[in-house]
Amino acid sequence: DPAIIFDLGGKFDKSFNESAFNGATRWAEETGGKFAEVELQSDAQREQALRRFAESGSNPIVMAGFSFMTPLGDIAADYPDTKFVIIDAVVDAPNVKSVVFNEEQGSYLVGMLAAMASKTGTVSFVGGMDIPLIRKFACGYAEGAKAANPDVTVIANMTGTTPAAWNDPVKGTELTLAQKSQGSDVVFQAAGGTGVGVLQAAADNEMLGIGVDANQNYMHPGQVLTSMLKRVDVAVYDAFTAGTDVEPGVASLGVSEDGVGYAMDENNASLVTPEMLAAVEEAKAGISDGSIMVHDYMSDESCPALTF
Amino acid sequence: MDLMTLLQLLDSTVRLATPLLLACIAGLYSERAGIFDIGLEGKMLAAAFLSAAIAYTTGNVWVGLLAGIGASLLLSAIHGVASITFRGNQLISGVAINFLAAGLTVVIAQSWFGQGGRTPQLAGAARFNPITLPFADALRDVPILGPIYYELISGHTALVYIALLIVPVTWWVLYATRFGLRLRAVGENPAAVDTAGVSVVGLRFAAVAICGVLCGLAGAYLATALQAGFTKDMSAGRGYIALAALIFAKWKPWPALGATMLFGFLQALALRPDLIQRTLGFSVQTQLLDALPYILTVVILAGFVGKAIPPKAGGEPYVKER
Amino acid sequence: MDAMPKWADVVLIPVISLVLAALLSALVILAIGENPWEALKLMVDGAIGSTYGWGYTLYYATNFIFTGLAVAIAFHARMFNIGGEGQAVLGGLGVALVCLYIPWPHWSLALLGGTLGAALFGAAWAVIPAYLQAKRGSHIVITTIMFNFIAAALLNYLLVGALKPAGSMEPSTGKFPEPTHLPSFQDMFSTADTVMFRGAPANITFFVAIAACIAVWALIWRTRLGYEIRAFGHSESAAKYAGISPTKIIMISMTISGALAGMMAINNVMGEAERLVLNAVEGAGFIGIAVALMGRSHPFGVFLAAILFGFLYQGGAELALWTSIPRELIVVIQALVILFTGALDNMVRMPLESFFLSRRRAAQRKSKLTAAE
Amino acid sequence: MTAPAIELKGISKAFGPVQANKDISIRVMPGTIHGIIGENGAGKSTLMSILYGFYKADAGEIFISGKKVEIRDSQAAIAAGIGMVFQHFKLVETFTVLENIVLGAEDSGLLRPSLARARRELKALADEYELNVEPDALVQDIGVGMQQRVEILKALYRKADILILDEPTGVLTPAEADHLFRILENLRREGKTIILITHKLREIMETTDTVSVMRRGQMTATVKTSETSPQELAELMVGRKVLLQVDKTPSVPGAVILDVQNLNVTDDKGVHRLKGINLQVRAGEILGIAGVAGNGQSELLEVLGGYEKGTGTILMNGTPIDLTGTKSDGQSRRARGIAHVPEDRQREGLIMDYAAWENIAFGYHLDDKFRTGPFMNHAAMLQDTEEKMARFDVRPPDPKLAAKNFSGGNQQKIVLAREIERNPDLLLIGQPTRGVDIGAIEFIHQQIVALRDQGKAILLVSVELEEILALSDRIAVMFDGHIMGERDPAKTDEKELGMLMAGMTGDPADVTVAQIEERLAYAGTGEKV
Ligand SMILES: Nc1ncnc2c1ncn2[C@@H]1O[C@H](COP(=O)(O)OP(=O)(O)OP(=O)(O)O)[C@@H](O)[C@H]1O
Ligand SMILES: Nc1ncnc2c1ncn2[C@@H]1O[C@H](COP(=O)(O)OP(=O)(O)OP(=O)(O)O)[C@@H](O)[C@H]1O
Ligand SMILES: [Mg+2]
Ligand SMILES: [Mg+2]
Repeated sequence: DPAIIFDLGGKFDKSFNESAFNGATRWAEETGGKFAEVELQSDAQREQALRRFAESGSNPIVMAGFSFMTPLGDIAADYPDTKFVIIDAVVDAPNVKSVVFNEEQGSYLVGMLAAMASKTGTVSFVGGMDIPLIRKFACGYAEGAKAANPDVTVIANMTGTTPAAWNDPVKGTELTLAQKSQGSDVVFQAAGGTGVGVLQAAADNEMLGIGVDANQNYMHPGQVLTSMLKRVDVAVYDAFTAGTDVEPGVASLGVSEDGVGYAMDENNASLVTPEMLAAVEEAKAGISDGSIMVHDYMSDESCPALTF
Repeated sequence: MDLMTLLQLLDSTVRLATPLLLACIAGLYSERAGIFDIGLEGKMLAAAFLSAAIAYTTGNVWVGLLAGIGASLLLSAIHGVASITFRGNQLISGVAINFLAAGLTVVIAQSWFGQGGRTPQLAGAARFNPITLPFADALRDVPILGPIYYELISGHTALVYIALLIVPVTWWVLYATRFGLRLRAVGENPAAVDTAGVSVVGLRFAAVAICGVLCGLAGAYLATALQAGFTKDMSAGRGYIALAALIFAKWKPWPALGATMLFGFLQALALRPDLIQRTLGFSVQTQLLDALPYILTVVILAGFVGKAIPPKAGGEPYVKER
Repeated sequence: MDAMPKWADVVLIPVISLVLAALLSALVILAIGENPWEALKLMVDGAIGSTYGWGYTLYYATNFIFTGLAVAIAFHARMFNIGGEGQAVLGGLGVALVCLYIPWPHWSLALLGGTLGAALFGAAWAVIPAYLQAKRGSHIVITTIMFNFIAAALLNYLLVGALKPAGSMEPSTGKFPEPTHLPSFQDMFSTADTVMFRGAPANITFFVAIAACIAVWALIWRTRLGYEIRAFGHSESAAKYAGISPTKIIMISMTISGALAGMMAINNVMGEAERLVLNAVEGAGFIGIAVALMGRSHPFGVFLAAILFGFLYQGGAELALWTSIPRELIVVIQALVILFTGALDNMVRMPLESFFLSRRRAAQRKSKLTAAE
Repeated sequence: MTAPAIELKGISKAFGPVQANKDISIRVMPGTIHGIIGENGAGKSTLMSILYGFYKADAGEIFISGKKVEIRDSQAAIAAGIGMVFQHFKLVETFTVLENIVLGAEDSGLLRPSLARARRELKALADEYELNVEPDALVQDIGVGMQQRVEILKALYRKADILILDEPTGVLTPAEADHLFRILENLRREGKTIILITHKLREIMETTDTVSVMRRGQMTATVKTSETSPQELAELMVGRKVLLQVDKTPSVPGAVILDVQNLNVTDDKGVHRLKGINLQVRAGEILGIAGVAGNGQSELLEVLGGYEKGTGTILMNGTPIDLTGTKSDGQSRRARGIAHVPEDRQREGLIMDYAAWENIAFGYHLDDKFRTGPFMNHAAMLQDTEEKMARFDVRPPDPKLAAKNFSGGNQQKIVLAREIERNPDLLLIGQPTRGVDIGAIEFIHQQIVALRDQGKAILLVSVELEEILALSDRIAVMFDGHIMGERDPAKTDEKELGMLMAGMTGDPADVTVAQIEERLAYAGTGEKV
């Protein structure tokens, strides 16, 4: 049976982990299969959980989160017959499949929507922990916003520098309010649990929020402009479906693979005008065919559209 | 820095200082009565959880508030029984209470809502909403004072105003009433109170109970006013900062207001690195800003900025002796 | 005369307190709809049912022995060191610097160097509060709490800055070089055909911890310094009279305490993670309080209590892995143990005392009767 | 016949293994002063605390003015008209006198009216009973005598008809004590009933109407004061004959052992405690330091004992000792031949939780004889303890018993054994018999004199003027950090010493006792007269 390990924050974090959970559940519902799962509660458990699953015969073992990079690197060789799938990080081992997303592309799309929806000409971003991955979100977002409206001002803030930054909604709220006072009226968050506070603050203060990872439009209907989808669920679903035949190597999922995108549903239908929709769809096509190149912060740790 | 930015910063200060203020005054009652309380953190956390959970289930934030106070009072009762009735070590009891709250809130939240130790988001009447004070809109355009009134003074939740009101009330209770005299006495010399025919145990339990109520308010504020729901460990060390503020304030109500506002301001400032950069011309490490309340407290404790003398009988269980 | 025989004080009371804590924990498990008996079986099986389980149990226990001894030795000098957490954080920093920047030829030397680095840094973090207590009268409980937060901020600053390898997303140092890797139980006890303690993090540090227990015991009960520390702990005024310098005792006992807390890092940082991560300590500093209280501040008691908590930790992790009981249950149990053995000690003690007293009275009456005959 | 003001019937009380009171009955008639005496730990304080509702009796009944009352707490005792002045005052030091008096007896929820009424009534009480106090002074700023008046006023403000005083004169000067007894006399005249606990037979003989003697938790006798004698009371207390007089020959002073020149001490609060002290102690003599508590005697002992810093010169056997720095501690003093029996055995002299054998090494624990290699030599310590316990008749002679489980007198013997048996050149000894009963006093005094006769120098500090007069070969009087003068015990009297203790000079014939007393009230408070 396959197994999945959720990162700190738990499978109901309304974003990253929850998306992974949804993928696993979909697989279970469709195939009637069973899977083992565990929610990590501390860093020390990573290796322990990996080993326990490997020893109990689970295969493949999917883990959601870049923090597994080091422990997986340590143990993968000990279980050559087990396949591992790591999401959001690259581990180079013969029995590991690494799934990474081109988050900058999805962020670019929602950045365009943000700039077009903004009445003040200022949009903002709240990141969780200040790491290159999150800067990648911010950078793509800024580029997209500037593509839609070259005069737009983009404000970006990070919640903190430790994992606690993923789970500090109070700070998320305050950052959002600070951004509002600087003129922002659309805010995009890539901040895990902190993002809950961001969306709440946006809804409370006549701003538009933008969700991340999973479709978060439902959280405050009519007040969430869209969500940057990162199809962790697809990655998990695919891994579970492939089972022990998972292909080792690196898979990079972008707009063209439908790995990232933006969410439209009845909750935000009234917020996105047909013109806006047309513009992003055009950009989407452009990214897919390579006519639009979105800068990847992690490729050179720099961002042309934004200074941190 | 322009006026609006400053107001926004101060507005944020008030919001962030409110839980500190409530917890600090809570600690003040307890410690003035001679019961040290490092369990402020745990009580806040428990109250935050139960207030959010009940507010969510009933859809009524006031019921939630009562439940939060109840949770905090329960932990207060444990602290009271341990440190007053059984004359245990108050510090150890406080440590235990912090762990108890940190563990139980998650265990219960997980089995209740199954959302990883979180409550569902609160909406509408299930949370405290900002109150617009009379004439705020009308006066908004008056220069200087208008924005101050509209942005800074108006537009907070009821608990903020309650917290601010508690400061003068506490001052009055402490220095103008019989209860206050006895409370201060029992923290200085419980034997004097005992031989004067007043129950030391009763007074101390009363103080610990007041502490519980105020911590309950602080916790409920976190989960139902500042935020719209409970998240694991959401008190995030505020109980300890409140304790630090209490020392900073030398166990007095008005200075407690000042100290908590200062610490709130530091927290607000830490969220605005851009402002610091702009005003000072260089950037300050956020880690330094985060640690500043603690560093300041150590400096105060070291006696470099005036000595903080705690109530004399503080921390000692009262044992009758002739 | 003491109201109770000594064995009742050192064995019966902790055991009763523990049983009370266990009963309440069982109630909590019951309340969240799980079966406490099954949970216990799962914990026992996961923690001590295999060498693998033991490997984790003893790994955690090693951490707790160090922090427990740290709290205990401070208790003897009547200092309540809540700062074990911060001191262990700094100990980790010491280990990391020693391992990363000094080229070690062999693990044994690296262990020595790491121990020194850990002890030094841990001690340094305890010395400041100690100095403030000794010289400025600042309450050590409050200052050590503050120092925990400051340590967290400091480590955070370093791990997202100077110590982080370029390009890494995690706030952590790079991997320590190979020669600093300590032998794990797997390396030490596996034979050619049977693998023992497979993958478990327990390592040679466990024996360092045992040595630390013995050293602390000898120090406290056999040396003149120990005599002075205990004397000071019982009565500061008397210590002054005898020419025992309070400053010296506070500084020394806190230095040792901080060093012990710091030395935990050779287990978790050097022995297990082999790099320094942000929250490597994971509350072990606080668990030290529970361990010292349960162990009655005696090194042997600390050892036993640490094993118990190691069991709880590993068992709890297993519970969290295989059932829907969250790992926070361990925090609840830990809280209850601290509550009953620490704060509610008298609740258990008072009835026991009157029980032993009435038994003794009865015995006396009987012996008087027989004497009269 | 009028009903007794107080009648206790069959009161029993146990603290764990200790039976503090055993079936005690006693009657006290209204308008009388009733004394209670007894050895340490006889159960006097326990009995009174039961009467005041501080402890609950295991058995027995209490009648006030013939009516049975239940005294569950102090509130009930106060309601029954009982007031108590404890040996250790129960005052809030950071409060004013007025606030202390009002505390617990407020009229309403608001403070202001209560304070106003108390201020008025205080004035009336002060006039009536000679109980002057400054209502707005902070308690921490006034002297002990004054604090005691506040305690009495607290009781009277609560309309007490029965006043219990537990060892009220322990901390007072003779003149202050005289003033107290005048106040008590006034109270008795007003019809109040007073119970007085004391260890001082003279006070019993001079002030009480009847006296009860307690021994080992039981009431052994109640007699009319006029029909008994100090000797008889002492025997009733101890259960055997005791010598009330110290037996000693004139001293034969030898070389100067201790020479103190211009010694100054400023404490950590910045108060100047010792102001240019000069004194000498010779081999084979006892120098007694008299003075009201708080005039620098404690600081003198502490600086000599090495745990207070000072400036000036101290020569020990002709060579100076360090007054500051690392060499100024108890260890280096002991190395120089100075032994020290501290004023407070429980706070300083002993580690109460250590067993006797551990305490025997206390202060000398670094000695080579208690050491093997890096470790302590427990066997040597045990053996040493057994020997010393035998020589000093410590009971029970069990080296493994914790110090806290010995009675007060035996604890003092352990400290004395430790210090005297070191064979020091100089023995500092503070309050050697404070709170120790008559039987043990006799033994301790003999030991001190015997040490002197071996040619040792002894510096004795005591607030008991009688003790100073009985033991000293020379007396120096301290006041406000100064030595007011030295006297020969054979050629002085209490009045002259009292004058010096109050900081007055001149011919004793020129001053009245009242004048001395007025100044004495301020001695030791640091206030200027
Ligand atoms: N707090 C205590 N705990 C345990 N035992 C005690 C305690 N206090 C006294 N005792 C025991 O009770 C006995 C009587 O003590 P107490 O103080 O009454 O002696 P005492 O008759 O006053 O003797 P002394 O004249 O030497 O002071 C002691 O020998 C001691 O063993
Ligand atoms: N709270 C207590 N706990 C335990 N034992 C106590 C307590 N109070 C008194 N005792 C013991 O009860 C006995 C009687 O003590 P009590 O204080 O009544 O004696 P006392 O006659 O007042 O002595 P003293 O002259 O020393 O004041 C002593 O052995 C004492 O140790
Ligand atoms: Mg006694
Ligand atoms: Mg007494």
